[in-house]
Amino acid sequence: MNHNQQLKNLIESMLFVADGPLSIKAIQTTLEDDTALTRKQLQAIISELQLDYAERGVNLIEVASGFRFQAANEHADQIALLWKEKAPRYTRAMLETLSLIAYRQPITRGEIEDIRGVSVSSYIIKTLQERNWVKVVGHKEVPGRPALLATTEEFLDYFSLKSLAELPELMPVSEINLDTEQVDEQLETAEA
Amino acid sequence: MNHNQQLKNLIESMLFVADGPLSIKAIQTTLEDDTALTRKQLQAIISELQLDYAERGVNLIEVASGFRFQAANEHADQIALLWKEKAPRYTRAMLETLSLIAYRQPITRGEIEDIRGVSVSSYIIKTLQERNWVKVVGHKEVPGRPALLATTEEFLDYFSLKSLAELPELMPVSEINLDTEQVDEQLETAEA
Amino acid sequence: MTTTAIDSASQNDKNSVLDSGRNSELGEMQQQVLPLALVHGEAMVEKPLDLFIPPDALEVILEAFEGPLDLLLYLIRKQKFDIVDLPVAEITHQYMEYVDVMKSLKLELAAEYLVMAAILAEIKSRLLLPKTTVDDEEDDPRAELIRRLQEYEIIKRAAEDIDELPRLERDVHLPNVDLPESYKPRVVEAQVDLQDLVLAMQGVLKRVEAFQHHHIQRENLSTRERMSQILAKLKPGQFVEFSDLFLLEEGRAGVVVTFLAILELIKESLVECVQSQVFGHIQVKSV
Repeated sequence: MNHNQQLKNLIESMLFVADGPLSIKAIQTTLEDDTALTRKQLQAIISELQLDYAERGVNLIEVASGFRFQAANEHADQIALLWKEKAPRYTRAMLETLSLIAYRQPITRGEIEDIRGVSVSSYIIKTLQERNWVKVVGHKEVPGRPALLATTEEFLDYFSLKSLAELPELMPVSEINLDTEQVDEQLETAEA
Repeated sequence: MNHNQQLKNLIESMLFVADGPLSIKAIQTTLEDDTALTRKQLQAIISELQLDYAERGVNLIEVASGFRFQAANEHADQIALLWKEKAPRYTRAMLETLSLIAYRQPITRGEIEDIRGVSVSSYIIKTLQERNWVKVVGHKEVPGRPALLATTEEFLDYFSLKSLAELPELMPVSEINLDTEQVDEQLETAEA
Repeated sequence: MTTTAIDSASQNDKNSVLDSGRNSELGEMQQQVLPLALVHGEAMVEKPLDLFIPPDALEVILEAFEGPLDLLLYLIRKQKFDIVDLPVAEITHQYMEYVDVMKSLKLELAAEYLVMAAILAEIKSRLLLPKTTVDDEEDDPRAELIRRLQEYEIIKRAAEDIDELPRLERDVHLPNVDLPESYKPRVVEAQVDLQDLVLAMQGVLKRVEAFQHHHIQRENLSTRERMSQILAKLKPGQFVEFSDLFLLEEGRAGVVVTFLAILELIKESLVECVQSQVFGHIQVKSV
């Protein structure tokens, strides 16, 4: 390895290891004891490195305060998989809303609110729609033409159901021998 | 860019961006939704990357818990200049305790004390555990059921080792000679 | 114990100090040390006498030992003794001198140093006893001590070797590559069991039943009845004043029933309420 190659490697190391972007000036200062590198020479080395990495998984890019390596843009999504952020567990309100949509579809938000006795937040409907479990299948011909909500194929897939008919049968209310406390408990643990 | 090249770039990005070494398994798990990559294919891509970086400013090396990029050895001194902060130094007590755990694991604190001839402070054990270098792997079936200590993968990673087998060999008893040169040296390093 | 004290006793001083320590004149030195020990700072390093050990310097030296085994190894080395043929009498003598100095300096003398002194004394006394059995190695009272010294020496070297290994932070530097700005963490959706869903639905049904039960008993019938009455009052497409629907002579209970009935009608989309301006009259019409 010749001297130039060594110098280039060193600068490459520095750029990789630095805490933040490195300016030409910062590199020059760090190296000045060992090499008398002009700004121009340094610039040339950096251009060379940029070219080396143009087609690789990391690129050498210039930002306001200098140069730094960063992961190539096109992989950002997949790399992000390494940082899976766990969504919070579904709340009782979310589960009840989803179950009403599943068992009583098509159903309007107002109807869900009537049955549950409390208002249903837009966030809940939005979350269920974003997960592709719930979709709008039409509008009820009443004032305001509220959206009629129904479950999707993805919903069935997630729960390994071939059709809605495979949803577990609900016990007649009179036969629900779980006392309410138990149900609440179970729901709470589900929410925890 | 063909598919293989893209995949290689992606894995390269992942290795660069990850918080710690990535095992083949971890890469496979992260990518499994998108690609059906066999262990062998992945190994081949990593070997290719190792070759690509063999002569560069950073190298792809294997440690206990997987693969990681690190600045090429020959630049370590100059790179250290980028940091004003000094790396932590470890006392002899700490290093001797760590060595005993590394070479004689699993070992109890009492056994360490017997060999060193002095008591081991709780602080040392706590520090080693907090650094994730040492963990309790069980309890010895003797009165008091003392904890059995062993080293972790992080310990090996920290010292760039793939396995315990790569630890420096212990001096054979027959070679314990008593040249005087070492004596003053010992005091100097201990005091420094 | 301050760093200034370490600095004041230069490296060379320490070495010469050790050499003088080896000359086994510690007893004499102590006598010289004592008056000086009252004075702190420069006085102690100002004019070292031939065999004088500045107390602080000695303290540093003694603290450099990791324990009695380490100190013994040091003494053995310094005297070029053969570890497998340990001259116990001599080594004990030197060891005790160091321990005495530690005591005189009021160092927190670890119990381990005294235990070792006792072990050495015991070995010495056993060696002095007339031999009653064949002199094989197993029977050598030094054997156990030598084994311990060797074991400690091995681990001491191992610790030095580990310290030399290239390590993160000091010798190995990791790249610090960021993701592009556009990166958004991928969220792993919450897991839901079918069981959760069924349970939620049962919960809703049970609550609804309890709720209805309650209402049927108290007012549902009267509300239903009033709903029909209101609907009858309304002609399709024609607005009626909201307030006209109430009959004040019915009192508070009647007003509440009418109000609930209107709400129920609105909820079931059977009537519509319109207020053309803020604070204006509310008009009701059937849908």
